[in-house]
Amino acid sequence: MEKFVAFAIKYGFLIVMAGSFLAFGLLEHSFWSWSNLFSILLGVTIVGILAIGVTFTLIIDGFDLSIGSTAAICVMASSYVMVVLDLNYIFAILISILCGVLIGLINGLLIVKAKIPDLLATLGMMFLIQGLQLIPSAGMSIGTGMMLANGTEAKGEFAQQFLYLGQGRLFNLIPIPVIVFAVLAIIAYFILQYTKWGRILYAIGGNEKAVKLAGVNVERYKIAAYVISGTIASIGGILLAARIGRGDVTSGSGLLLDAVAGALIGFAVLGVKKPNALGSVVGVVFMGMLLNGLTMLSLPYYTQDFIKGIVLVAALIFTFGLSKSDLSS
Amino acid sequence: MEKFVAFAIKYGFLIVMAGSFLAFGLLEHSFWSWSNLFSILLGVTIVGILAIGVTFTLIIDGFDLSIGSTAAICVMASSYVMVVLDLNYIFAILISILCGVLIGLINGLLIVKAKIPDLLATLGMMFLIQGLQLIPSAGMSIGTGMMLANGTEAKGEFAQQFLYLGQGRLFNLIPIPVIVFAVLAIIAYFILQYTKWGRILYAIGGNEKAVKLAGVNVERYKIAAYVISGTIASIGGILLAARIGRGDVTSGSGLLLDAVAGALIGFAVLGVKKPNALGSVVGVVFMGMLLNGLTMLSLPYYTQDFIKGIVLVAALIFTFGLSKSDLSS
Amino acid sequence: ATGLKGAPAPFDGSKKIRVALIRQMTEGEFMQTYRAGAQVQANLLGIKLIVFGKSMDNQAEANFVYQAINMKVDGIIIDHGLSETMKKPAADAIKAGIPVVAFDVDLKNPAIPQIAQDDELLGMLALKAMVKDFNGKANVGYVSIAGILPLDKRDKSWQKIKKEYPGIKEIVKTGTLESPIASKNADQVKAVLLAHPNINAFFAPYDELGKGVVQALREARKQDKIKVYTADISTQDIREMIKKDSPWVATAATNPASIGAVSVRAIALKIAGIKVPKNILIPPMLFTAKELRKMKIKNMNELRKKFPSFNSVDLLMYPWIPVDKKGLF
Amino acid sequence: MQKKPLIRAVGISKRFGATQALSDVSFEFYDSEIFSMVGANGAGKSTFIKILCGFYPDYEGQIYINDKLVKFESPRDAYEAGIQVVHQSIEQGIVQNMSVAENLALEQIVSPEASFVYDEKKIEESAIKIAKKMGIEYLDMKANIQDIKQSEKQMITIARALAKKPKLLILDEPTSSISEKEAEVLFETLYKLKDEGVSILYISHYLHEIKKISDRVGVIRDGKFGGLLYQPLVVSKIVQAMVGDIETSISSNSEDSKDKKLIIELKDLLVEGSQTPINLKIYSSQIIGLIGLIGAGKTELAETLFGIRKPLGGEIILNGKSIVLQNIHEAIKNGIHMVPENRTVNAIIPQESIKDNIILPFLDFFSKRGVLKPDQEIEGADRMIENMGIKCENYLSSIGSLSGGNQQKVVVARWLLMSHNIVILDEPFQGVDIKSRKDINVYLRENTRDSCVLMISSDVDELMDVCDKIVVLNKGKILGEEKTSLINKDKLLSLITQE
Ligand SMILES: Nc1ncnc2c1ncn2[C@@H]1O[C@H](COP(=O)(O)OP(=O)(O)OP(=O)(O)O)[C@@H](O)[C@H]1O
Ligand SMILES: Nc1ncnc2c1ncn2[C@@H]1O[C@H](COP(=O)(O)OP(=O)(O)OP(=O)(O)O)[C@@H](O)[C@H]1O
Ligand SMILES: [Mg+2]
Ligand SMILES: [Mg+2]
Repeated sequence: MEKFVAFAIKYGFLIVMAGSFLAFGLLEHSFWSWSNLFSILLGVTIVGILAIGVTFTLIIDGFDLSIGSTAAICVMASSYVMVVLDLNYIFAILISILCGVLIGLINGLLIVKAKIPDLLATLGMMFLIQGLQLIPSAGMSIGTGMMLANGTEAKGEFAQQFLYLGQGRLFNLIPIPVIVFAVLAIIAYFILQYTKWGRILYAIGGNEKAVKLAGVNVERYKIAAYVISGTIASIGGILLAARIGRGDVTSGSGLLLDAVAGALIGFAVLGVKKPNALGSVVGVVFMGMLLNGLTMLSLPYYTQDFIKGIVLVAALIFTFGLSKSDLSS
Repeated sequence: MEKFVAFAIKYGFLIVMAGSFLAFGLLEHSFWSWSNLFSILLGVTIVGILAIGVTFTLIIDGFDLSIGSTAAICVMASSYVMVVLDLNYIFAILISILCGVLIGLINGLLIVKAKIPDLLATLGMMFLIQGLQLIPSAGMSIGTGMMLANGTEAKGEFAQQFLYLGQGRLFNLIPIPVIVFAVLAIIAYFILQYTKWGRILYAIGGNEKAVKLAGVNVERYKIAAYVISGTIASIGGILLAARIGRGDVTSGSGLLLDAVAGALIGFAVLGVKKPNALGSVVGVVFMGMLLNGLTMLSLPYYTQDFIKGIVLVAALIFTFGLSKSDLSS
Repeated sequence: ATGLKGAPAPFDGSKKIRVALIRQMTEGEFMQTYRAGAQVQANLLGIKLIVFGKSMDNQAEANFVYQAINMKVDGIIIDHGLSETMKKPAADAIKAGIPVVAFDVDLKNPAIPQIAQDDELLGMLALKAMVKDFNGKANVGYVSIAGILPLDKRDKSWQKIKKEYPGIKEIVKTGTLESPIASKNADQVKAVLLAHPNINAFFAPYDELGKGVVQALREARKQDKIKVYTADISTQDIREMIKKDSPWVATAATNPASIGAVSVRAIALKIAGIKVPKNILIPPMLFTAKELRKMKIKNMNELRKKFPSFNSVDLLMYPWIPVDKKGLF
Repeated sequence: MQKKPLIRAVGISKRFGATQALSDVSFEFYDSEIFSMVGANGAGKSTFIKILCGFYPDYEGQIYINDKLVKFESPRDAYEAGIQVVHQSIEQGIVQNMSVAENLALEQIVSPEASFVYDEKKIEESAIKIAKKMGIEYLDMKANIQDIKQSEKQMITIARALAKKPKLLILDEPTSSISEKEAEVLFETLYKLKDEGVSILYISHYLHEIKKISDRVGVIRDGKFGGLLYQPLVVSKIVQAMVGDIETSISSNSEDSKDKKLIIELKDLLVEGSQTPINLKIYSSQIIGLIGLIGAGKTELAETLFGIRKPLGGEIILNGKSIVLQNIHEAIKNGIHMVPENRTVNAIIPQESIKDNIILPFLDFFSKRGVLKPDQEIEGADRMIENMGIKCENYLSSIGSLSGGNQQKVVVARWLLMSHNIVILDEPFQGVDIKSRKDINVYLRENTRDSCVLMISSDVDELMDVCDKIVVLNKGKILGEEKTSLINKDKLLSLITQE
């Protein structure tokens, strides 16, 4: 019995996931096609990448509310560089990443040096960036042919190589963004699981002071976590820009909640009950799969959120409700 | 010097607020008119009410992500009751509040009994409710004359008394929702500041275990905090429905972040550095005032978020950055 | 201010005129172009245009009307919104002696001229093109969202067409307003495509949704097998339509810039005390990809030049009202 | 005198996953007595009292109060039944973000009878009344609880338990972070309560305390009942019952330090907050004890040596070289290790495994280009679990699930894992049982060859057990030092307490 409970806690979520995977496929065979599976992955790449970023901040017991808007400002920045400034796409990528690093750094400094609580600091940054991204283009979406302030038309174009990042496929099957996502996920997993840096990040989340007294420069690690989060978000933003092929001002708004949801669901994966890269990835893939499967079964869109919620809550009860142990010394 | 810093921490935020109040009024005299001041208050009532609710959960070191969608489902529920079921508006109010209580109760049970972390549990509920609210009307907004599933038209109407809750004014000046907001704020402030319940809630946030060991039924208080949050959100939802006069499916979307922002800004008010009802109210009023003032000065909407962010971050640095005390030992 | 030649008061320079443009939505190309058009016309008339808007926040929109009343502006343009929510504030504005015109929202007030794009016709034009292309027999994927007023109006045409042409079948309905709209819809449409391989046409009566469909078709490599019919047009849309292999074959549209200009002209006339017709309907036009390609139209500017009737909507023209000569509308 | 027991706990058992923390333990408690409970670390003492006070409602066995079967579902029930507890971890007892007064009067604030409207004045009045019971009414009632000392927090938790006269008062290692002087106040209070008819259940690893105050002693051994001892009590008998036979003496290293290397020298070191410079020399293989009352400045000295605080003047000379430590990292690089006081706050990372907790400061050593070397980690962790006698399932158990004493052993193990020049142990034996203390001491003795130890404590006996020399610190000033073998305890105590 006890073993069964332990098993349920550990694999409960994955079983629910496998169950839905089976059910969808049985009801609609094309669900299982390779192209659909990659389409699910493609659908969650951006959110998934952001979820990886937010995982780093969750691990140190922090939070980054600005990831969505960081991605959005990178969409705008890379479009601006290519379309308005008519520069090479390499610059677009570099400047976007620079934005991400910078935002992460500011977040980190606000939290570590100015001692502003994480939620507050990143919320402030979120608003700030959300506003900032609109300013260069006066609130307009950026695309070739757009009217500039001086009355001329923007002549720059999204470079083919850049678009390839978002729309290309390897072997005519695997979307490039999915590859980027996978690579990032593996790197994050490896760092968090097998390196001292990961170990220290987790330890900081557990008891910051103890880590400080073990001789670790905790502040630097905390700042690093936010820089990583910002940088990863900027990569998400670049891919998003490459996928939609224009600087769409509305692009960032839905990302935050979905990414956070994914990372939080990740707590339940394998019953680890703490933020982890693998879990975050599984979490977003799970949500993407549900959405895809339910759409295929022609469930009206308005029932999908509901089902997403039900499944999420069920998985959570599975993982957390069954384990009654409560650390107490 | 030290006194000055202490002063700055305590009143820094309020000074920034007073400064902007002065600046706006000097630049645009009508900003100071009574009717405009009430218009600012009216603009923040719904968000402010939700912020009060979320304050209760923040105090016990929890979080309620479902407030926005709770308000939204109450908009739909009250519209459904009046328009589709053609029942009295009293039922609309009762059923909405029931929804809020129920959602809060489920949240509380998930967190306390199933031991699901607060963010996760309320996130799951958020999705669930967001989906649920769409189902009765098949995703449509609810308004008189809408087509029902059985092919007939909905004949019910929003009752005048109900609309009065959202659109009426006392003495032809003070909007009813503002009065509701003020009453709720005062009650919340009183409970949190001057009653033993408030003390216990704060104590739970400080050290749940100690409070439990002191013989308090902590679980009940935690559940109560979520029920309060849900109930207050439902009141917000009722007012929202009364204001927009229609069961609009998109109505809940922006509420969550703004309410959370208000409550978080509240940490900085009077330098208390913890969630508090007064702070939350001041926080949302501050944001509303900025929005109002900046629009009056015809700052383009796309610069407003930016300024909101800048001011927020500045206020935070003021409050948190100046107080250097960090027990280093 | 220097007045306009031959203009009636107060446009003769006797007073600085301020007009509030109050909006339900601020994002998206349609909205941005509308605003640009309004701005240009306002500049030409010497009007200071104050733009109020917070994306998709209905109660904020109502508040803005009161704020505008407090500011004692000379006129108010209400751009979209829920009629239930906006009719009272609008009536209050009229009561306060401020003229109001409305675009795409029925304010149910005889004193308020209603400007509208003919949404039903808009939908009908696109659908008629589909009927023609498919000889009255098509398996259609319908991408739309209920509860959004213009989309609901376009939906009426869809229902009519389905009745009129039994060969036109709705295979599936999908669609979401979650942002980023285009990619979110692309993900859904891809799932739909796999589940319903028999679909050969899509009707997406809003170009942001259309972009999602096109993206999905490209990612699923079905752009040569399926045709897409939409409403609205923009530079970005044109660039997609004229691609050699684009599945996007036709769109029905009005010129948002012209509507913006007409709205400003209407309020200017009201301010000057000149009678304005109660209903001003902006007729849409149909654009097919073939046409665009043949006429070598690559952006909105060229479209306006080559379709003068689209370019300038000759409504509410008076000799004293200057219009943009560069051909913006 | 066949009195009837006030409370009977019969056949109590409790499991945590794979750990059988208690099995079939029975005890009886009478009124007007001090019953002490002893047992090695992890024996199950804390678990037993947590059952008794309703914290773990799911246990096997029965509890009777006045022969009536009771089942506590929550601490509230136990509290209502007259059972009051001071728990082992102070952090469990105090509420952050609240004032001293609110912490003192916590029960008043939360009790159902409390007036609905919170009356700050009244609360403060009763807080002062409560504080008087433990002689801490001098505390600033409005001060935030975070700003007072650890020992004062402990006194607050004790005072609070006495607020409403309980039937049964349970104290789980209350003296582990207070000084002897404060302990005296506590004992006087306990005697008074006993005279008033209260039954007291007292848990401690300080056997001399047990001997001094107990009427009866109950022993728990490996989660099982281990016997009862009656007055007159003999320490060696108690030890025997707890852990069996142990060696009592630890061979001291050779007395003279002529052929020893000077490892660390403090030369006119001026520690923050003190006016008197400190001079101290520690040689290789030496174990030096540093003793002083609470607040004597011991921790500040230790923190200065560990790079946490900057010295205001003077020098630290390590192996003949003067060093300036910018931070803890540099201290560790220089082979200076420190076990900080107050493990809950300063040392343990509760959710992480024993292994990860032990390895933490030396991740560089256990990794190559950042990638960890799991085999070596496990080897290191297992070695220390063995050496320190840490009672656990294996190196993967989370440190939070260990008993208090075993947590402390992990923390000590962390800093003995790698070779060092000096290890500073600040109150290393908080909550460590006598056997484990001996084990650690033996380990220290055997492994201190080319290095040295500075052991800080406010308990003379702890230091006498192992140290070669004891240094007395009083208000930041070194008042004297003496070889352990030559120590006159009375003189030492007078130095320590000298005003
Ligand atoms: N929450 C828990 N989860 C898992 N195991 C636990 C938990 N609490 C205690 N244990 C285990 O139960 C056993 C008894 O622990 P307990 O804390 O009662 O010991 P103790 O006698 O108080 O020891 P100490 O003197 O060190 O405080 C130990 O093996 C401990 O690891
Ligand atoms: N957190 C603190 N806040 C205020 N004063 C403190 C704090 N910690 C220590 N002090 C003060 O610094 C002085 C030295 O304290 P320190 O902790 O070094 O003493 P100690 O001898 O180590 O005592 P203990 O046995 O309590 O650890 C004391 O007088 C104490 O009042
Ligand atoms: Mg214990
Ligand atoms: Mg100390």
